[in-house]
Amino acid sequence: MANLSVNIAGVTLKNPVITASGCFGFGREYEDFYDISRLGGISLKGMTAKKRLGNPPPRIAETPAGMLNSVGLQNPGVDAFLRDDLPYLKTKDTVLIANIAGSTVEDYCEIASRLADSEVDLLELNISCPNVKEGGVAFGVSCEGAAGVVRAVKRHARQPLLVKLSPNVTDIVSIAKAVESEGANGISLINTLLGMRIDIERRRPVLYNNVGGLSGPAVFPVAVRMVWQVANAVKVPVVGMGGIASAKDAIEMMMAGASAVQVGAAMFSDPMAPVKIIEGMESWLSGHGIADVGEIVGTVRPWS
Amino acid sequence: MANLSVNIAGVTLKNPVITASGCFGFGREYEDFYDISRLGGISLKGMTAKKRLGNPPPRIAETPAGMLNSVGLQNPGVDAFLRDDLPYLKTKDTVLIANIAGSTVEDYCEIASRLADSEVDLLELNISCPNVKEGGVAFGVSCEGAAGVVRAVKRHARQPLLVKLSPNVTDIVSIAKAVESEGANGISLINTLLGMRIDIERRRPVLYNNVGGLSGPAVFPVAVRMVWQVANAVKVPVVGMGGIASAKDAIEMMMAGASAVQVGAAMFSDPMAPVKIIEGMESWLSGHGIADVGEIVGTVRPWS
Amino acid sequence: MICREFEIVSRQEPIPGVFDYKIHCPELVAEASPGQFVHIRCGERSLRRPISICALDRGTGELRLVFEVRGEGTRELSHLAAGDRMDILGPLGHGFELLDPGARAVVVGGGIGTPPLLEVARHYGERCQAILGFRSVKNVILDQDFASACGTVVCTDDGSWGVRGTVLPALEAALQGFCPQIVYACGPKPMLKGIQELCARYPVRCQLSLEERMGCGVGACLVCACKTRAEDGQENYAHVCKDGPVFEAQSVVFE
Amino acid sequence: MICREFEIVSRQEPIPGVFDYKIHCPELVAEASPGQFVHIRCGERSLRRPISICALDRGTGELRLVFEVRGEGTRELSHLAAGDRMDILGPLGHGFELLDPGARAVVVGGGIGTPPLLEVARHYGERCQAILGFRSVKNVILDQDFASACGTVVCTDDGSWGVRGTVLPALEAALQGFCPQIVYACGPKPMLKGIQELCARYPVRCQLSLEERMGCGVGACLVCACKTRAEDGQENYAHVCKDGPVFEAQSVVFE
Ligand SMILES: Cc1cc2nc3c(=O)[nH]c(=O)nc-3n(C[C@H](O)[C@H](O)[C@H](O)COP(=O)(O)OP(=O)(O)OC[C@H]3O[C@@H](n4cnc5c(N)ncnc54)[C@H](O)[C@@H]3O)c2cc1C
Ligand SMILES: Cc1cc2nc3c(=O)[nH]c(=O)nc-3n(C[C@H](O)[C@H](O)[C@H](O)COP(=O)(O)OP(=O)(O)OC[C@H]3O[C@@H](n4cnc5c(N)ncnc54)[C@H](O)[C@@H]3O)c2cc1C
Ligand SMILES: Cc1cc2nc3c(=O)[nH]c(=O)nc-3n(C[C@H](O)[C@H](O)[C@H](O)COP(=O)(O)O)c2cc1C
Ligand SMILES: Cc1cc2nc3c(=O)[nH]c(=O)nc-3n(C[C@H](O)[C@H](O)[C@H](O)COP(=O)(O)O)c2cc1C
Ligand code: FES
Ligand code: FES
Repeated sequence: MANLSVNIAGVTLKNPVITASGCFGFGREYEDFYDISRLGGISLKGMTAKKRLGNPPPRIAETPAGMLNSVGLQNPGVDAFLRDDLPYLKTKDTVLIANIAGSTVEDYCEIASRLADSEVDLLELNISCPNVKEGGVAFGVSCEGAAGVVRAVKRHARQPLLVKLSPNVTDIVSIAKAVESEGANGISLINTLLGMRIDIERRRPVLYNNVGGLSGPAVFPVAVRMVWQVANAVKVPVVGMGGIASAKDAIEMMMAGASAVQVGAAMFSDPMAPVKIIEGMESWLSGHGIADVGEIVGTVRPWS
Repeated sequence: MANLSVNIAGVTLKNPVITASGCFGFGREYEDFYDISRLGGISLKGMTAKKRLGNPPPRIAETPAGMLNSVGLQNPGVDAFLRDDLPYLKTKDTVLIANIAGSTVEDYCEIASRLADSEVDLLELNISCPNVKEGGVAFGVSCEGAAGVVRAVKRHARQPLLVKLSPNVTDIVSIAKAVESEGANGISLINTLLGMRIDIERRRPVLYNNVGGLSGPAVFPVAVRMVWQVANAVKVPVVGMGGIASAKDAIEMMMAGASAVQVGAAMFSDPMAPVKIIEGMESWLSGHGIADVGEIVGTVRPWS
Repeated sequence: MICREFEIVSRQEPIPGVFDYKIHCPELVAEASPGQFVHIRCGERSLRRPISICALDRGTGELRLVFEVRGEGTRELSHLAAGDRMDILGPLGHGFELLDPGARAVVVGGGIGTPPLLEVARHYGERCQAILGFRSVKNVILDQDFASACGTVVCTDDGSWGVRGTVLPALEAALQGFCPQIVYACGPKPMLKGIQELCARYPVRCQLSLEERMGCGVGACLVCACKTRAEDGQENYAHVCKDGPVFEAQSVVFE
Repeated sequence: MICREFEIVSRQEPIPGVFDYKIHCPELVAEASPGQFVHIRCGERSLRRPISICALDRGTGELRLVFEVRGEGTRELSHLAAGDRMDILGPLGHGFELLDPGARAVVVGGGIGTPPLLEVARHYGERCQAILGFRSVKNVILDQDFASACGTVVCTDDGSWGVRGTVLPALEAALQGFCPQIVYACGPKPMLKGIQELCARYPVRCQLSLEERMGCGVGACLVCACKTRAEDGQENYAHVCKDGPVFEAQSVVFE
């Protein structure tokens, strides 16, 4: 049996497979399918300081090998999470990552403070949500914006801080470096690419929000490229995601430089996807005589 | 029979379907399949002032609903084109679009000058090729870079100038506006998204160039979104491309705001794709009682 | 909740473009109740397709699904033949609340919204009245099934079959004459809105089965939002896959 | 050049993971010549898969293809059964140049590189010698077909069948003893490089069939680049799909 455990910013995960934020709620929905303690970690639904209703429906559209969503951070707010969901989640043996979002720097700081005394293991700063009008991705598309929010949040956060980057940028590397230099303990990427679909019979965007975030296998090559670029430019660990649907995809992402991976849209077609990926990685590693999953991280050798 | 003809920057195309640059060579290869005079236009393989060898192979990788390429602008140079290919192409009744690329602003100007007296109908300034080390996309990712090369080329160009934008940017709209204000007569988008695939058995990038340009249906939602954003922000016509594989895709792109479309990767799985798209558009329009394809351009009504 | 491939026992096309499948899935049938739905994988497509449970045969372990081809996914599903396997996730959501069978009920189905009501009609039997609305005679489905379960009125917009007009006049007549304790409805939004308004004027409970585009189908992704209003007037987005697809009519906000 | 679906006449799996198909496509067979290839659509995958023409039966109009499952696309293709249809684009590229059948030829095939050489062997018949190399006895394919066409030597790396070792010693012996006018080879790059070097030392012409990842298959996208050197020493990227897959050995630059 290969060792699958990995360490991200000082936190040990029993395996590198994390369910992606927004695709796994607060964990309850999938417990009928498998024991969620088998997961390396759970990145929880994006939370804001106050409850948010999210965007009007339709909020989802199918695309070739992918999907668009425009949920817009619907969530009960951090206090309801602490009261209603965290106690349940703490009965599970898996790493909990609180994905936090806000409209202002103060919002982000407030949530980080509220979570400081809680039992979540890691924070994931979502500066890349394309589906909200204020804040969100606005912080994630410039080095100054990203650095500013990280600097402020670091003062309030007790847990190690992952920063989740938007792929809708010209230069992902400089943003990654900017947040690293402000003390980010890890970088997760990619959030969704901004896309649009139109219902040609109605001549209306499929999504009520007109545009939404593209995820699923379609974006996988973009995600691998960005993880590779960022992992080669920063020293902190990188959590890779975007289109991972199989153990081989997860291994590819780790060879590109990710120390752990997140799985999102793949769960919609197969609820068992995370478990199959964990098992598939185990057997691939064993089959290749690799004792520790850490040995493959960042091992792709560029041609030139 | 619906009228399919469209006008792009003063040039009339018999229908809005153009084969995309780099995917149709200089036209000879597909004449065994159909009469290429049926095409609205041909965007020719990217040309440089001097012959270019391109990148070492492998130059292509398959991805979910898409592909990566890293050809790197292999081409015989503008003089060989004028001598060996243009005379043949002029025997065809279709609009010829010269896609031009360079490493320096001077390169671009030189090609534009060489083509000024030729019988090509339109120029398409490729400031978005992700597969060359110098120039190419470097001009396409900043407003200043893009504006600078357009300004210079406009002084040498006799034909109307389309500018082909890179999707690998934070703000496509401001780049579109920048090139419009320097006199671009139209905007074509999107070029390919930068991506990567890794052969996990060899632990090597599949492409010798490590990274390459993503195209095909996977990128369609990103392309529709960018076309919609740009078409709403500029007055010049937009030529839309990226993942178009069916008549419905072409119609969706036109409703998003494109006055014409280009078809690339779809031809690799079906050489007849452009003809099927032309025929499919005709019958969709007729079936919907629409007399002129121009009536659908930009007609998507946003929800909010 | 189960997610796996099950064998298709039979496939029919009662009217062009509408397909009627029976699938052998005893475990799923054992868990399921009327008004719930299943989420079906369509080949390599990224999203499953939600389809209501039309009938449950606890004896044979067969699930019946009736769906219309609307787009590419349902077209692909409709190519499956008897003997093929269908990848099904379910049963999902909250179904209809069935009162004591002694109560009187009206079910109102519009078009392809009729299937989920069949088991409800069977539950109440003679104490149920079914009102089924279709565009035209060539769109009529399941009328025989309903007729053999309960009193059934068919309405068509063009009068080519049964009563001419929408289901609303027939429902109003039933509310006045048949005096049901409860109305169950499924169909297009404008119809459901009409039923909601109509029932609000009578002392009758009303449950609506709603549709919304879905991702996960289990309540984890929050895409299938539907606006609801609590008793205190507060608006919220509930989720069709988990809180629904069946909602109390007065809690639904049609936008 | 043709692009359409043709019916599969038969499917065999001579050794595990290698598939041998016959497809009825008279128009394509009429146009095709040995060493050319076809480009096959694999379901919804974005890229076709290039496969060499193994045999052409002008009488029955049947095309024979022999391929190994390497990845997902060839796996999908291998699921096609007799009676199914295969979407084929072809014939493509430049095949082998066949000399007057009076000439003597040697064909050298390595592993899954042997299929395109079968028609060449048949062209020369007894005046041909085939040298086929495989890893081990369990990888041997087409040896019977070659043996019934021409003199055939099989080599295996582990000596489990035929001569132990690579094809190179057998080729050298043939160059010295059999004195062919021309050598044709297809197989893995290291083997082709060895043959190129060996033949350069003898007064013999040599044609190599190369592989490269492909997009369009017709010369339009320029992805299938292969470095070549002209007589004046100038290097260039030629394209396997259009300028090849068969190249004169001395023009190929192995990198
Ligand atoms: C709870 C529930 C029960 C349903 N029961 C039935 C039933 O019993 N019989 C039946 O014929 N139809 C039913 N529908 C509607 C059915 O799900 C859609 O017609 C179907 O998803 C359309 O898929 P498509 O591939 O044909 O369309 P496409 O347009 O190709 O689908 C694209 C995407 O939009 C979604 N979508 C499109 N239309 C709808 C819709 N009306 N509702 C929800 N999602 C949609 C698809 O699921 C898919 O994700 C039900 C819907 C829901 C939510
Ligand atoms: C001209 C030519 C003739 C060929 N003839 C034969 C034959 O007769 N029998 C046979 O078994 N194989 C042949 N091959 C090799 C065959 O094309 C590959 O094994 C096949 O494409 C692999 O596809 P896959 O889906 O199994 O692999 P994947 O790894 O899933 O393929 C991914 C992509 O890489 C390409 N690719 C992967 N390996 C190769 C390769 N070696 N050559 C070219 N493209 C590759 C695929 O075509 C596809 O585009 C030939 C190749 C060429 C270029
Ligand atoms: C329905 C949906 C909701 C999402 N919500 C969030 C969110 O709240 N916070 C966040 O950081 N990312 C969110 N994401 C992005 C995912 O976490 C992930 O970055 C992205 O989907 C790419 O991974 P995938 O291709 O595996 O889905 C959401 C994605 C989807 C599909
Ligand atoms: C093999 C290949 C070569 C290309 N070469 C060029 C080029 O020379 N110049 C250019 O502007 N775009 C080039 N492109 C980009 C296409 O013209 C087009 O913008 C892109 O592929 C998106 O369209 P598609 O999804 O229909 O392929 C190339 C694309 C491919 C796949
Ligand atoms: S579909 Fe995911 S919450 Fe309803
Ligand atoms: S595959 Fe397109 S040029 Fe060879």
